Amino acid sequence: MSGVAAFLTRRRGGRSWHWTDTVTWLWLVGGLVIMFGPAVWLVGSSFKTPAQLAEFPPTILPYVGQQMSVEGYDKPLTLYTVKLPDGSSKVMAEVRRIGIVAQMIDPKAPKDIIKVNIADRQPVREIGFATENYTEPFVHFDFLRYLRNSVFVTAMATLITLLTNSMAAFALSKYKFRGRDFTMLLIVGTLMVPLSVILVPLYSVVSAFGLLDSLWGVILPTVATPTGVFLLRQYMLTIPDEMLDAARMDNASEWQIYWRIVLPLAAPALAVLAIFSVVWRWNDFLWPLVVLSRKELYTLQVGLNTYAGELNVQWHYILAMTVVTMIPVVLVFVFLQRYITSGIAGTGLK
Amino acid sequence: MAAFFLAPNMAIFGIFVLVPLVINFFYSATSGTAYFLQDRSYVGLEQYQRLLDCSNYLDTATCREDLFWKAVHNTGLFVIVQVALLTVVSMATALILNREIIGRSFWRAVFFFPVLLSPVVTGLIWRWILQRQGLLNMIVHDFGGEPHNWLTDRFWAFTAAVSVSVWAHMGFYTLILLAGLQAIPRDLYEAAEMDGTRPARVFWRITLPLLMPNLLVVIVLALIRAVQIFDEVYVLTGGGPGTSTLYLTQYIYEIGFASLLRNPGLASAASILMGLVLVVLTLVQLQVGRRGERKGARQ
Amino acid sequence: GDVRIMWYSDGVEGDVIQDILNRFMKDNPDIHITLDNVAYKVIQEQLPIQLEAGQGPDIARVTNIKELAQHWLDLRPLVADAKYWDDNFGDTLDWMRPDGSKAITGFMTQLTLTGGFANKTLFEQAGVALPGDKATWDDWINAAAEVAKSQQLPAAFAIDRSGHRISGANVSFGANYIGADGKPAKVDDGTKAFVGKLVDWTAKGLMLKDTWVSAAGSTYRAATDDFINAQIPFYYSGSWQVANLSTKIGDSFDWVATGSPCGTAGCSGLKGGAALVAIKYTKNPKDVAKVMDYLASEAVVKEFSERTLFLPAHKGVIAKGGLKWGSTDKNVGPALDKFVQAAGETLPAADALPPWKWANAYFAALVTRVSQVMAGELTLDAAWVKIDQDIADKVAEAK
Amino acid sequence: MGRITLTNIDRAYGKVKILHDISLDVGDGEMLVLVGPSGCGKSTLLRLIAGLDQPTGGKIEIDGADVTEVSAAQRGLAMVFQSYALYPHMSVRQNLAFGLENIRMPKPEIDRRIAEAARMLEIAPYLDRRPGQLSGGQKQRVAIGRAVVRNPTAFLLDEPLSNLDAELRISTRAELAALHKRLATTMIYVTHDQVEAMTLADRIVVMRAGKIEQVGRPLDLYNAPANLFVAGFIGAPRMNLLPVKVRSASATQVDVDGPSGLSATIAVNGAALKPGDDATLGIRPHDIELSDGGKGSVEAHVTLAEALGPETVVHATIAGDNKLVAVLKRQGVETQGPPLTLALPPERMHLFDAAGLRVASR
Amino acid sequence: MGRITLTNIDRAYGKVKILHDISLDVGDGEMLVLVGPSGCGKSTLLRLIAGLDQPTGGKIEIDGADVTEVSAAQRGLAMVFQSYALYPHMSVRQNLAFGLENIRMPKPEIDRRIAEAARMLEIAPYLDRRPGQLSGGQKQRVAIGRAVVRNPTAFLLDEPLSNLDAELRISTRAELAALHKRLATTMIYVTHDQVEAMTLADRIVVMRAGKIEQVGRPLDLYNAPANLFVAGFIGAPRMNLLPVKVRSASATQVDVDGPSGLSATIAVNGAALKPGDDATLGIRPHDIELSDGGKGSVEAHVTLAEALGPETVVHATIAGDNKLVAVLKRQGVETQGPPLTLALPPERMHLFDAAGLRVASR
Ligand SMILES: Nc1ncnc2c1ncn2[C@@H]1O[C@H](COP(=O)(O)OP(=O)(O)OP(=O)(O)O)[C@@H](O)[C@H]1O
Ligand SMILES: Nc1ncnc2c1ncn2[C@@H]1O[C@H](COP(=O)(O)OP(=O)(O)OP(=O)(O)O)[C@@H](O)[C@H]1O
Ligand SMILES: [Mg+2]
Ligand SMILES: [Mg+2]
Repeated sequence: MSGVAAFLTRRRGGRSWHWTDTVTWLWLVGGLVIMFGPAVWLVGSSFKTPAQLAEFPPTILPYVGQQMSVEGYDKPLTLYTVKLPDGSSKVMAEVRRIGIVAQMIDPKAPKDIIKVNIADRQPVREIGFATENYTEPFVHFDFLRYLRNSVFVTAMATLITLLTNSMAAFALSKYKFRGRDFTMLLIVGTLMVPLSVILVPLYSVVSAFGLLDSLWGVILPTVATPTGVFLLRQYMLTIPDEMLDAARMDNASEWQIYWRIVLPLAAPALAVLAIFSVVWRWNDFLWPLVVLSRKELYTLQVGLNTYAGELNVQWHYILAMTVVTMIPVVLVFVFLQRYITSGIAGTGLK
Repeated sequence: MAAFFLAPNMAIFGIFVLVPLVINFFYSATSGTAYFLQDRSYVGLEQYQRLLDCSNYLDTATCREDLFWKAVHNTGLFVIVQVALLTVVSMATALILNREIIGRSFWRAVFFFPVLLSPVVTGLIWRWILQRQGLLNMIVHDFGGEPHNWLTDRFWAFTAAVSVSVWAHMGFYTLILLAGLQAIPRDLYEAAEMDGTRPARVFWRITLPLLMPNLLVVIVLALIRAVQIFDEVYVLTGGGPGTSTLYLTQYIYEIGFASLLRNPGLASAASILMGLVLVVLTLVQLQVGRRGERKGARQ
Repeated sequence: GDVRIMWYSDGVEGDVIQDILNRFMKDNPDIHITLDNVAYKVIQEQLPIQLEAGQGPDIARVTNIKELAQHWLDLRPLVADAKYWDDNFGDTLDWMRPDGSKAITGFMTQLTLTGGFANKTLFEQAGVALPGDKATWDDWINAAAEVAKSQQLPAAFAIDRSGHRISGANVSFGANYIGADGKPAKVDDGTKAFVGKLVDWTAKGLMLKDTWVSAAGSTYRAATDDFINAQIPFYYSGSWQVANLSTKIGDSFDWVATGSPCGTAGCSGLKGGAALVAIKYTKNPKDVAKVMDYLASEAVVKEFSERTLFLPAHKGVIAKGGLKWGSTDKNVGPALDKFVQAAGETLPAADALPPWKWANAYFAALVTRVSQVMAGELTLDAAWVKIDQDIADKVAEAK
Repeated sequence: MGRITLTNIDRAYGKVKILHDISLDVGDGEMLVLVGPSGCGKSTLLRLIAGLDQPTGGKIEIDGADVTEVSAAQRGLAMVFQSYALYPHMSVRQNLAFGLENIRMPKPEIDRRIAEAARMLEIAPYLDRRPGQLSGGQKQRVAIGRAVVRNPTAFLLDEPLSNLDAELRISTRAELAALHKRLATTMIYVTHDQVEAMTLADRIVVMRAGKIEQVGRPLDLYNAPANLFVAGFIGAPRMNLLPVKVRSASATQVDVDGPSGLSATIAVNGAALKPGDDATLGIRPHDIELSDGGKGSVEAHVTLAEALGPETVVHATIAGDNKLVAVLKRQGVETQGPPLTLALPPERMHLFDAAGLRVASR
Repeated sequence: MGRITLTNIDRAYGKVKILHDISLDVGDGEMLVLVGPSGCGKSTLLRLIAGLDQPTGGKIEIDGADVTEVSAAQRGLAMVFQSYALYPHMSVRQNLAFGLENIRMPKPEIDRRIAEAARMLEIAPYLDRRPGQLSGGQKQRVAIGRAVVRNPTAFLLDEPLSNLDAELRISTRAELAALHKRLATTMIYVTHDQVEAMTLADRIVVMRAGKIEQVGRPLDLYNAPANLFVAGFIGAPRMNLLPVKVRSASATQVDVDGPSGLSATIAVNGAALKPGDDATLGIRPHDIELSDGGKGSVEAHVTLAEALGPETVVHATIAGDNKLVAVLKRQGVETQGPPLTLALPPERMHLFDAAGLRVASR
């Protein structure tokens, strides 16, 4: 046990407690509350009925009014804690409510109806999960098809992004050629074009290529992301050139240098980009919405948004499906983040 | 050789980014509600004139497109505060996650988690937390505080917009910085430790300069994305109270797409003006960064 | 052949229509219908681009039916009985065809009418009587304020943040948006009268500030949740809320639809709704017409309305009455009936708005500027100038 | 001021034990040199002393204070890394100044110290370059300079001269010796270079596979290596080791028979050898001389003659298989020439028992 | 098969010229050793030959073909980098295999070669480790192994042994020599180590500040250095250089007067010296002997005696200021002892004129 304590309290290198450790743990715990708290709440909310979602003040967990079958009544009755005139309180079932007066009965003595002002009663509630938020969409919503489309788009786009971006980043970080700075500038420069701005021209381009209503129309415009090139290039700058020289001496072609030396060494940055790409493509909404108008081709996010109407949004479904659609990306993240480890490029040197 | 490696990316990039961008320029020189260039009428620089028509750029009320300038002002302030806060918070988190803490992957996931949420859901969660009868007020109330209407108060709505966008995106930048931190050779820290360097000084003199290339990525991306901030704030505050959190992209979106009588020409012109400002900002940063990069050159 | 329908849902109507279509397909095996359930955003932002490109589905459920009217297919020569259409949908056909045309392009799947809701239980608890049939806006607000005060509520009432919602009331105060030339008129005294009251109520804290103040531009915001949570005794929204209120309020309290309070000129709400229209670029006009005929048939319209709790736009269905609303909630039936009744009380100036091209421009300018006034960013007088300017710009742009 | 005491130090990476039970007492002002084969744990030991790494067991004291748990920064030591570990983003001058600025030394004093170190290490012309623009040797000198300017309690040097050219190496070595003399600062020095070890060390520690084999003054190690490993390791070229059999043994002398009719009588100081025991005879190449024959001389066939200038390293075989290396103080030995007759003076011989331990000589 | 010719090679970094007009002809199968002070441009020259860097002027030929513009991969050379430059993400085995896989060598052959190199370099136990888990010396051996397995046209080695311990260094050196003999592959070898240079080289190139000072066989350089720089650079400890004045000069001999009453008569082969000229007299430490006095002997005060075991390096002063280093083949010289009388044999003396050039000896 003391071993655990020592482990918990150790700082870099295993020496005694340092003020930075205090800061670290405060930060982490604070982070847990702030970053993760809303998530917990999101998951909790995804199990709420529409009525509970609209309820003030909100609760962390989904609650439903407790009901009870009482002899003599067909339907189960809702239970309330009633404050009786004598000051005591008691659990009673509501038979009906007329205006501000409720007719209540004691479940143990279902005969006598007692009239109670509704201000004097509180519903008895228990945690209840509205699992239909999850099950309903699976029935009405072509979940598996959307999932397949999403997976296809995400996987393809990520692979192509990683490949083309890393190739470009390699060229921009390890070769000296005329126009390099200009190319870099061009790429970084276009980083700032928000999609919404070029939406219409892009639509014309995609349509000119006959890519409307095609998953490739979703994939291709997103893969040349300047962010990726920029990110990878900056990382590749830190790979020692000697390593490349050594490979050249080893008869490696430039492709092999890229593929076998630079790519593995850039693994941390690639992992970061892969995570981003997966998250982005998975969550992409606006662009697929523009390109895809047939439901066979919908991705999950687009499908999900059919719950957003003009006057009404069916948040209970959207939340539940958000939770479901998040699971794969969380898994991808957990898998890929392991590659964000110490840069090892230096360890091959003196 | 360089051309070979650049080709695939540049081809896709050219077709799907550059070409639309160029088309966009043509848009800004036309007017009408039609979406396709051939259906639109050429007006030259009229859209720009309209946007820039202002007798005092500091007083938005004097501008013809007062909402545009309102959005410009708001965005300017937002970008400064948000980028600064985002950078600092991501940096702090990255530094902490870079330490040898137990459950490193768990903590990474915690801080990265919000990035996984779609902006709409992010905005929504926080609106539910911050609204008059939201979770926050409930907590404040439970602790005996005075509940506050966070989203209808100018200051708090702005604070909320900044904080929520930081909340939503910091995981992204933390990850970039983390990868950069891990690439700094360990022996340099050891050398610094032997040199008796205090932690703060290690940060300023060793970590920060060596992290410069990555920090540059972070600042450039953060800045660009801050200027483009939209979905989460749109859902959270809708630009309110009044127009105090109305940002450029929302303005462009509304005139270009959302309203029933759209004006794509004006939207294009506004976005090009915004792009120009960004190009200038980025150039400045890259210039500064290049100096830093040279500094960070490996031994 | 194949027929694609682009459809958005606010509630259960997607499931209902699918049901109906399945039945249709069983009877007509040669027609295959695909229902693309999409987000409203797609209809709003995506469909127009597709249409301009000469693409799109065969049939779509849309709301901006006038602006896009040039893309709709004229079904007159294709439907089995054009007279049936004229007779039953005659009032609204003009909403969805280019000005001056006689085309039949579709029908309203849902008619909406703006109107108020009151939390009857709150009124009872406060011991305040619900204002009667011809009560004015001031009556309602005063009564609601009394309730709010006695029940310690944050506000007396709320109106959805939308230019459309307040326009019925404006008309009730004598406003007329439409100029003699059919182009937008300058903001008139009717509008100024009601909007002035609204601003005043907001400043006094009678109107819930959140809804209008906490957004910019023409962003839509509803105050439904506040009504559902009994935070406001009076809520001005519209008929489409009935189903929503029913599910979310449940047994918590009793509520009633109140129709629209009266102004100086009348007690008008504003009509609106979503239409199902056929699209010009279809390759299968015959099949499209067949589907439309089926969906517009009296029985189907009736069933659809009953199951979705939407107001029908079909004269025959309304005239016959006896709609068996598909709800066990005792509040629903009376509320819907109230809306059906109120639909007859709209003023001509209000009825002129749905088929009017510039209505949306007017609504957007109103909501943008009025909320700025409420947030203290603009004076009312400055707002009038800006509104006129905004609308004029829109008209100029659309050349 | 700089007494470093290690007690039963262990270090393991996972299951692999790198250091076994190292105990060592480094006196104040002593120059202690660590030698040993590559990978034997020298750098690891130095890092433990520096505080950059934690022992899995044992105790480290500096001047009697237990510092096992104290951070590197607080131990007040300076280290020259085998990998240089220069700050790549700082100029040479900033690299040198960094540690001094950390302790808020006044600027003029910093400049003075840098100037002095730069002069001593001949890096003055590069003071404003970045490490990336320096050659390997230049980098190494900067790394030394960074330690020197600090005036630490003790220096830890991990092969500080390994990349210097001969001339600079000798002069830097001399400067280091002078520095050591002047400052009287404790130094722990890892090297592969025999000459460095022999000339600089007050004491040499010979390590093998994470264990200490012998500790002693340089000439003691050279003249009386405790075991075969040390005998082979100290001295270049390495000691010739020949398998012999004990013919007779008394308390004062041992007679052995070796290959190629070699027989020798070695004076010892009480040995536990019995006739017939296996033993190893050692003789250093430098102790072998050309002779005209006689007892204790052997016939050697030269296989390789390496002319170093003042002397020639002769690789030869005797009696078929046994290799013998001799360093002869002359030039002009030919590989293709006639066999040489070499004398192996018995008074220069070392005898090791079957376990490899030295048989104490008189 | 492996003849490398450099013609008028220049290399400049920006305005700084690093290499000046280097011309060099490396014969097929030759072992050429580059020596020179740190930063003189050895690594740079090697990189030019490798094709990793482009000369700013001049021509590089391999076997008569101009390869100045040919890429490194196509020159068929192998290089051992001063910084190792191992692939950190590959195991040692993969590091070795990489170059072979690139030329699509069959798997069994690759395995065979790796096994052989591993045996020779004693890295077999580490074949499955990553470079990050190796000690400095182990890394270096892997770097050598990577070149060895390739069987290249020529080897370029940049201080390949600088991190090895003495024992391994000697054995690796011997293996390299054997390898060179067996393969008869051209090798260009940069080193700081005198012994390596002397023993391995067919010819040695002495560089200074980007220029070639002398090229020649090792003993020629040792015995007849062309100028003061080479004289000082080759041989360790470095040659003693004493300022002298020419008393008289003839075609066959020169008389000089030096400090401390030193005078000597040196046999020369036609010198252009005139009486009264300044000159420099050189004598190697190893050539100085203890004497009993007489002509050409000097009185020396010992300032430092470094005992190396077989010999002692004596640092002394003569006539006040002039330093003299001698290597005496004995132990037990004391710093505090009486002055030594040292003999400087005239036949071992080197004479350099005022410009620093050697006066040819007979
Ligand atoms: N991180 C590690 N994980 C596992 N083994 C390691 C690690 N670091 C070093 N070693 C091993 O520990 C042993 C000692 O390494 P160390 O660096 O101390 O050797 P050294 O004596 O300094 O060698 P050299 O003279 O070659 O520098 C080596 O066998 C090495 O392979
Ligand atoms: N990128 C560069 N920019 C400027 N000068 C450089 C650069 N690289 C090397 N130099 C300089 O060129 C000279 C030659 O360097 P080089 O590495 O060839 O030396 P070297 O002879 O190999 O030295 P060492 O023996 O110390 O390794 C040095 O003075 C070095 O400072
Ligand atoms: Mg080491
Ligand atoms: Mg070098």
